[in-house]
Amino acid sequence: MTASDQILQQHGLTRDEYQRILEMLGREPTVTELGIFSVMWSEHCSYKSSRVHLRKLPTTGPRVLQGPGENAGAVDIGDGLAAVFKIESHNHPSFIEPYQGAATGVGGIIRDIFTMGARPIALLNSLRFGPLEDPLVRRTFSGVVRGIAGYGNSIGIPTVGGEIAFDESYTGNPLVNVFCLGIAKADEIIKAAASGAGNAVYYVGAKTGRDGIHGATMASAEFDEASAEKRPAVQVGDPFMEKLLLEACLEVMKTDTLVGIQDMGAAGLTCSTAEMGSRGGAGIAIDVSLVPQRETGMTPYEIMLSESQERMLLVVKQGREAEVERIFEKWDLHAVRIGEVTTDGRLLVKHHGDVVADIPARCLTDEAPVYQRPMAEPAYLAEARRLDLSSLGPPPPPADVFRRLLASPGIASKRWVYRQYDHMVRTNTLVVPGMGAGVVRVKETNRALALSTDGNARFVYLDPFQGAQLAVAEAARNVACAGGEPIGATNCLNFGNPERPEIMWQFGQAVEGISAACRALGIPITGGNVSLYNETDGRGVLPTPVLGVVGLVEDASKIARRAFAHDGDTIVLLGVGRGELGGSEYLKVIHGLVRGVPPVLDLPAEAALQRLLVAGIAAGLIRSAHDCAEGGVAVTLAECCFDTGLGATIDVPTIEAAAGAMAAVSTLFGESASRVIVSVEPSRAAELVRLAAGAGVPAAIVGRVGGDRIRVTIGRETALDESLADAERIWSEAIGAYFDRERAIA
Amino acid sequence: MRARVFVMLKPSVFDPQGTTVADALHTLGYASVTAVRQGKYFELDIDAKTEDEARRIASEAADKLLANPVIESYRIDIEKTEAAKR
Amino acid sequence: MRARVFVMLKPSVFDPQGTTVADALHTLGYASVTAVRQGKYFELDIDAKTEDEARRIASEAADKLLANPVIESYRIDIEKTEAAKR
Amino acid sequence: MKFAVVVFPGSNCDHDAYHAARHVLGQDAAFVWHKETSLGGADVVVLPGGFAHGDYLRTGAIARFSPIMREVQQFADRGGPVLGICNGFQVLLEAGLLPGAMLRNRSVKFQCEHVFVKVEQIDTPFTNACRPGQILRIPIAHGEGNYYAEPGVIERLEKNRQVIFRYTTADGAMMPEANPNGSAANIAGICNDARNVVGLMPHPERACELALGSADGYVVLESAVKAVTHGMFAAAR
Ligand SMILES: Nc1ncnc2c1ncn2[C@@H]1O[C@H](COP(=O)(O)OP(=O)(O)O)[C@@H](O)[C@H]1O
Ligand SMILES: [Mg+2]
Repeated sequence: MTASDQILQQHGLTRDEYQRILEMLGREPTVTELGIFSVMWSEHCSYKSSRVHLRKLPTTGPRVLQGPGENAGAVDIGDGLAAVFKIESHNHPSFIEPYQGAATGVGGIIRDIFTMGARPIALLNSLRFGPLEDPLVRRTFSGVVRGIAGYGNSIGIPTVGGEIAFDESYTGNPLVNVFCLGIAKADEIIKAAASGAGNAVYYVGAKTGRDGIHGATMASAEFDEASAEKRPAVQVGDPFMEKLLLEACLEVMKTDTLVGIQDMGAAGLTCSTAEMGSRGGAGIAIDVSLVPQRETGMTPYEIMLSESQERMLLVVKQGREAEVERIFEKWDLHAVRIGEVTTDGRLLVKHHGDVVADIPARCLTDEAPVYQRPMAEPAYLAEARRLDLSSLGPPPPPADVFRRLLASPGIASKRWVYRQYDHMVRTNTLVVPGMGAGVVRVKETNRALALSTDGNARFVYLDPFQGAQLAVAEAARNVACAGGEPIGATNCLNFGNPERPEIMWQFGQAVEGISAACRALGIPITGGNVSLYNETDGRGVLPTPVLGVVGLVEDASKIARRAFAHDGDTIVLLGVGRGELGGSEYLKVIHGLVRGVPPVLDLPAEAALQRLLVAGIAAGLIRSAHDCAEGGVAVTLAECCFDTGLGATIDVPTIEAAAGAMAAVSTLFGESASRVIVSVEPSRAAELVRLAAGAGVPAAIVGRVGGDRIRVTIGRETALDESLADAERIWSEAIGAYFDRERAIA
Repeated sequence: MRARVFVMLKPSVFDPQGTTVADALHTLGYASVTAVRQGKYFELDIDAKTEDEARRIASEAADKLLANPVIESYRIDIEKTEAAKR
Repeated sequence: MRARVFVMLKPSVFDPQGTTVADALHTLGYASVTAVRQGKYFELDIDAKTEDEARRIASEAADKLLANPVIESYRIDIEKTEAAKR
Repeated sequence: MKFAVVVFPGSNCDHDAYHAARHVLGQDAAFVWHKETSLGGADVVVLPGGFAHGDYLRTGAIARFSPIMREVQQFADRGGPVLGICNGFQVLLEAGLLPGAMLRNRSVKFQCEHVFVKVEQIDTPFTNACRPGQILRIPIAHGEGNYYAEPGVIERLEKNRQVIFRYTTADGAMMPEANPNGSAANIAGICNDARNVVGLMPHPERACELALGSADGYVVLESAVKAVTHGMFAAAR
């Protein structure tokens, strides 16, 4: 077929890309082939804009068992076990159909994990929405939360943490990033590669329907009015089917019958066949008429491109087919043989015996286009980075600021959300959501894993390099606050349209920032996901890299939580405040501004801080730990008091740089990095301070736990003196209050 | 007046619930039930003067709240007298 | 043949979902919707010769599976022609 | 003694019940697949939590037709101790081994959180190790735990002392605020006439180790061990 401009546009292919297809094939592609190229060369599958940048990420380390390139990364956690984890976005589908979009996002990442032979044991999610004042946003928000809950709860994997932030830029383009972690035997990790000519290729799971056709190309195009037409590209999740698939696949994997296995995610059968073939250096020949179909009259094009959920592709060793089929039958699943592995390196697709596509698999994967997109510093930057605090007028009284920050949805308790998630199923959850990084024990060992996802997009907006570094530092610090040594990370990069040089610049800078921070902190990146074209009507979201960090706790009985543990404990502040307000929650909530430069980050100091936390918690010295993030030291102190009934009093030094009218608010609410509030038994406070001094970490005894008020003095002068009960009420009720009068519909 | 609103997944959209119910019916021996689709059913009591007004309100409710047009379609029946029955 | 089965909570049983929908509709400004009840709706495609046979199968299915008699009641409509429409 | 943990397609607390029985209580435990027709000589049967058959249609509605349920019924008829936890409770209701039904939570949301329940009766195989009136802090995790039965049935349950667990405040007050889901009479768990079949919505198996935030649920499974080893329900096998 000779493709018209219109056809190419519908397939998201440029004329140049089409030209390359012609050269690769040496002929015109068939319709099915055009469809296959279109999804495999989409941004979503090919990473054509991001690949050159992602190569810079540090991906190796002594613990890395599997870096980027497979369905998920894996790190060694001792005892012969591996932690297998990854984060993935499902942004666009979640806007169109919040419940199903989020639910299938959860389903997709879970498949990535068990595809590796790992049993999934924990989920986290990072969410971004517009302001909750907007009824449409509320509907999206509650739908997404219900969707995550609906899928995760049903399949029985606990959601143990996450984070949520709000900004106008996400109103028409929410972000739904889901992280999943599983445990596998280190030497039994299964790869998604096809090999061994003559081995059978099996299809198992849900039947194929017309759903999600062009889902992958949709995820690679901006939203506009016309995208309403693409709407049927929404898939419905079936967590029950996935639970059966999960159990059946893990059972099959215990036998040594498999050569390789891959889930059918974006671009469905096309992607799984092309990638498995290409990874194994083999070819795959299938007949799509053998694929179980839910609808009648489906064309090969539709079958190859369908994104129906809950489907897997397996390559089975010759002679072991019956064994595999029997296990699936037990779970009421019917594994169907649809083809076999070949030696010619080609993806050969037949339909009732007729060849409908015949493409060298590498053309679809390794040889897909790669772009070095132009980059240019955005015009907004110079202006946005200028922050003249004196121009803001006199700040409101600290008590008012404090209350407004506690009620700000970004800071307020997320209990309304995580109460809907089963966070305890599997009886591994040692630290539940709301108490810091999620911590799950690894049964049959003494170890536990601390997990956190973080990313402050305002910082990235104001300085993508620095902001991305801060995201790495925060996620790792959260894990360290629980007692986990950061040993691996995954990332989800949510950005706007890469064809705009300024977006590409943000992207490039952010990747550099992640690389620099990960190198300095010794945390390898083992995988991740890129979501581009996050914009609506030409307006991009805040550049939002989300980092997911895995921390190893050697002794599961030695962990720390956010909340103070004992009345009378001594409060120690680790790190130093510089009164930095650039990009802060304070500026956003009180002045409606996203401005200034993000906080300074001293990476060696950050690394020392994290080592101190891990050592101090392992030694049983640190009894609670909570890092200072949004809302600064005042909000962090309050969060340490919540859920305990214990108030606290601390005294912090005046920050010289922040003199003048803003002195108090910058000291209380400034968001300087690398600070943690910890509590210790009074008799051991000196020991901690000594340990900190030895580690080169600034540490000051600032106060004590007790009473029923939250009190902060600055240089002995009272700056804040609030009732704990009132503060806690404001903080706990803020998000629910948006929904009290309109409970969601099931 | 009572509006009865049926919300169904569009025919092309996968219905895991209906499929599971069909499987269960087959296991119970009802092989003659060849397909099942499951939807939602709402009865709205509406304080409206005319049938048209009731229908207008019901379809606004369906558009805004009861159905998601991306994956679902709906149908509305108005029963003038039904309301009294209960 | 197609059987349409409506399953509703019995009038004496409190319906949390319907109440929630009613609340939400009031928030959206639909004060004239005085009450909402939410139920389930099934479309069963049945391979049956007669309407009676279809009805018998559908009501067996409802008795055994589709409705829980402790809390729910059901109603069945048979549409002879509907099946062809799809 | 031996626990049988029944596994329906979609059960997801099966491993938790198994872990608690085997690794925390140190008893023998085995999974029994729902298509099996024997309970394998178990002394106690646990129907675990989860989403059997996806909870599509109604919770527990499809699971009750599983082949193993005939065995469970017979085991119960012989007086064997049967515990339904959460989804397992819902299955017992649908199967008619216990009276009543579950409605959606009053909040219309799934709720996962610790609640307090009061042990109302200790003459069952799952509460005999409790103190009368003992308050347990145990998690719930369900979207449909709003227990309903007709007023006459509730009356009979009360009269026969079949309400075994009730949602209360931390100090045992039966207040509406302590009721997480709208259950009639704050009911969190009940037993059958013969008192050997118990169903409850909270998850005792998730609260058997202090590291998980509470060990208050231990006593429920411990009761089963006591009941069996003291021959209280020996007739079952
Ligand atoms: N989407 C979510 N899913 C689950 N848990 C969440 C979610 N959002 C926030 N939480 C929990 O709420 C707590 C506070 O979140 P956040 O303010 O980001 O924490 P931190 O200050 O430790 O980074 C954390 O324990 C987190 O796990
Ligand atoms: Mg955070």
